Formats: sequence, structure tokens, C-alpha cells
Amino acid sequence: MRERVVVRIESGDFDPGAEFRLLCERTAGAGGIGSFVGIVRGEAGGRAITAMTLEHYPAMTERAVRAIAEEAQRRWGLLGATVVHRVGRLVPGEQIVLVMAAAAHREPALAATSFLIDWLKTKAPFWKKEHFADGTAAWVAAQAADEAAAARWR
Amino acid sequence: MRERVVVRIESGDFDPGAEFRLLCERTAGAGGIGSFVGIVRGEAGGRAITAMTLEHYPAMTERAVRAIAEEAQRRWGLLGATVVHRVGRLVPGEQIVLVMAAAAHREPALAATSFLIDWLKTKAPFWKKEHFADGTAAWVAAQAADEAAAARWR
Amino acid sequence: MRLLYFAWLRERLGRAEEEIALPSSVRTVGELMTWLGKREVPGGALFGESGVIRAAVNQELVGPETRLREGDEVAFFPPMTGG
Amino acid sequence: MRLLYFAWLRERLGRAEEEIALPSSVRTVGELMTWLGKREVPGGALFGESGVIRAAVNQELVGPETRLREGDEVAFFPPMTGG
Repeated sequence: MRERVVVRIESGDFDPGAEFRLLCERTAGAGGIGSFVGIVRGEAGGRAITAMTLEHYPAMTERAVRAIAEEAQRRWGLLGATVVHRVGRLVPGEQIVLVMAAAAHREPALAATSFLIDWLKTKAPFWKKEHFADGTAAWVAAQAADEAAAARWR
Repeated sequence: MRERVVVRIESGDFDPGAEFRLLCERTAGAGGIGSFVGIVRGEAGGRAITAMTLEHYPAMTERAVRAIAEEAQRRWGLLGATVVHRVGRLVPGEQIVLVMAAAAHREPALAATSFLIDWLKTKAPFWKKEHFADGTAAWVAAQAADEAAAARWR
Repeated sequence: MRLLYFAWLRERLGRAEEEIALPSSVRTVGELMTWLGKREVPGGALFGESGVIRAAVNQELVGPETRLREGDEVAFFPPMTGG
Repeated sequence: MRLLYFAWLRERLGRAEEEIALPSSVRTVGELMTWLGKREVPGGALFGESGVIRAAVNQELVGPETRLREGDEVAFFPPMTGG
């Protein structure tokens, strides 16, 4: 039996093209695949960023991310979903997160893609710290907009 | 100057991973890239499909698709967008269309991705014909749901 | 004036394109569709079914009130089904 | 009982984890937070600010009314900012 949901938490980089091919191979009959890749930006609030650290709760992270992906699979009848989330130190331009959702039609594929990234931002145990060019660092504050985006899917 | 919008209409297949890398290279500063790939399904309305033919209006197609991509670029301030649409004969499992949108944040990237595929379905000069296992063929009827999805973006 | 047809309209009319001499009474896309709908050709009646057939003039989607000019390329086709 | 702390809560408390002997009066996550908030430790007052600190018991997100049992792993942390 092919796995519907593939979840990986890792410090190394990932290859979106390879993940796409793997998802295609395990989702015969899909009519559409939606995806989102998040990338570290070089600035936040007008301040230059030199790096970002992603802390997580190792014993809980994969379980929480898998629960989110399985919730998406159930809600939209996905044929398959892939979530890869990086942890540790990343520099601007590096990929942070990938979500992909394969479904029979485009609407569930794209809705599930949005759901996955919205819930990862607010319901999985990751915390971002930004390191600025002036040597200071600050934890990223939770955004009311992110909470509102996640609440759309209640 | 790097092209913001890349549009290709072609009969051959495309490589989503390669398109992703090319879009990344021309969109420094992007925080997120949304994408959608459409794939030929093996059935329609419960009937087995052996192939699909995509007819288009060659003198108009690229211009119309480019206008849609540039509209998305303006509306969401995209850093870049790529649209590849195939024409001709395709068999189940083959890729039909790819749209990708790169933006500073995830909301515009994902909204633009949905917009691009919704408008391609209803405002670009493509027509699909399905060839069934029993030797018959039929033009795909325009869906009211697709019109409604496109109308969301008015 | 050059007319182009696509998809099932092309099949029903039995031709992908044709050259016509535009009657002087026809000034708009809508008037052209009415005129084409009265021709005694297979599929001609499709032009009379309002709202089904879409039109492009010189490769731009247009509405029925659009004025026609000598030398325009006018295309008629069913609702699009791309993506 | 093992307690874990993450992100700025970990930094403010100056520790990533600790073992505590649970007072018999503490039965729920909310009561544990109240008890932790009264301790005279750096950052301890953060537990008193209602609604800021989130909790997980045995790696599941929970609310303050959740009952605690001997041997639970309890984690406290700020709102998540992944993705």
C-alpha cells in the first residue's frame, strides 16, 4: 500500500522537483497537484536578516505535522500529500517548507495546499528566530493574520 | 532585466522541477512560490478516457495567456510568474498545464496561483476534446463551476 | 473579411475558416452573428443561439457591440475549456 | 514530572527542561501554570500572563482544563510560528 501522507522534518535542503515526481508516482488518477514552497526572506520589517533559526519540539513535531496532513487528506479526499519542513539555521534564499496536495480536481488540491501551510504556521511546534545584520536577534511574533488564516479552516 | 512573466504554449511535456528552479533564479526576495500542475485523468463522468485533444487558437493563445499572467502580476505584485500550457494530443497521466507564482508572502503567491488556473480555464482560447475507450469523442462542456470560480476574481 | 472557427463550432460548420464579403448592413460582431445565423449552411443556426458562441476580433475577446473594420480577423468559438 | 520549554520561554526561564515533584493540589495544566507562575524564578511570571503560553501533554496540544497524570511529559511554549 502506498503512503497517502509523507512527512519529513529535517535540517537539510529538499528538492521540490524530486518531491513532485515522488508524489505523482504514488497518486495515480490525480487531476491536479497544488504546492507551496516557503523561502527565507532577506528582510523583516525593513531590517536586513542574515539568518533564521527554526527551533522545534523533536518528540512532537513529526506527529503534529502528520496529523495536519492527515486532516487535509480526510477533508479534501486527497490522493496524496507531502510536507517537508526544515529546522535549524537557514540563510536568506534557502527553502524552509514544502507542502504538496494531489487530488482528482484542482479545487481540493489548491484548498488543501492553503490549509496545510496555514495550519503548519499556527498548529505545529516550530518557532522562528530572526538574526539581524546588526548582530541582534528576535523571536518572530505570532501574527494575528496567520491565526485568522488558520481559523478559516475550522 | 529579468522577465517577470514567462509564458509558453507547446505540444511537448514540461518539467515542473526545472520550471521551479528557473522561477527561483529570476525572483530574488521571494518568500513563497505557489504552483499548480494539471494532469489528464483517465475517466470523465464515469467513462474511461484514452486520450484528450487540446485545440487552441494559435495566433491568439500566447497573447491571451500572457495577458492573464500579467494581470496576476499586477494584482498581487508578483515577483514572477510562469505559465506553461500544452496543446495537441495527451493521454491520461500526462501533464497539461503548469502555473507558478512567486511573491514576497504566501497569501499573494497562493491567491495568484488559484487566479491563474481559474482564468486559464475560462478566458484563454483552449478547447478540450475527450476520446473515450469505446471510440467516441466529445468536446468538454464549459462548467458553470469554472465560470463561478473565475468570477470570484472580478 | 477572414473568419475562423474552433472546436465544435468548426466541426459543425465543416470548415476551420472562410473569407466573406461583409454586407454593408453589418457593422458589429453581433450583427455579423445574426447575418451568419441566417445563412443556409450546416450548423449556421448555432449563431442564432444567443450567448453560446464567443467572438474575438484580431485575437482579442470582444462583445457583440464591437465594431468591425475592413481586414479584421474575426474568430468564433464555444466557451473555452482550458487549464 | 518532566517539563520542557521552547523558544523565548526557554530563554527567559534559562532552562530547556526540568524535573518537578508535582504538589498534590495541582491536578490540571492550568493549575500547573498558576503554580509555576508563583515560583520565584527568572521569567516565572510569564506563566501568569493568560493566553500567551501554550501547552502540550505527551506531545499533544491541550487546553488548561486537561488533567495531569504521574509520568506525563508537559511542554510549555509561545504561539507557534512555523511554515
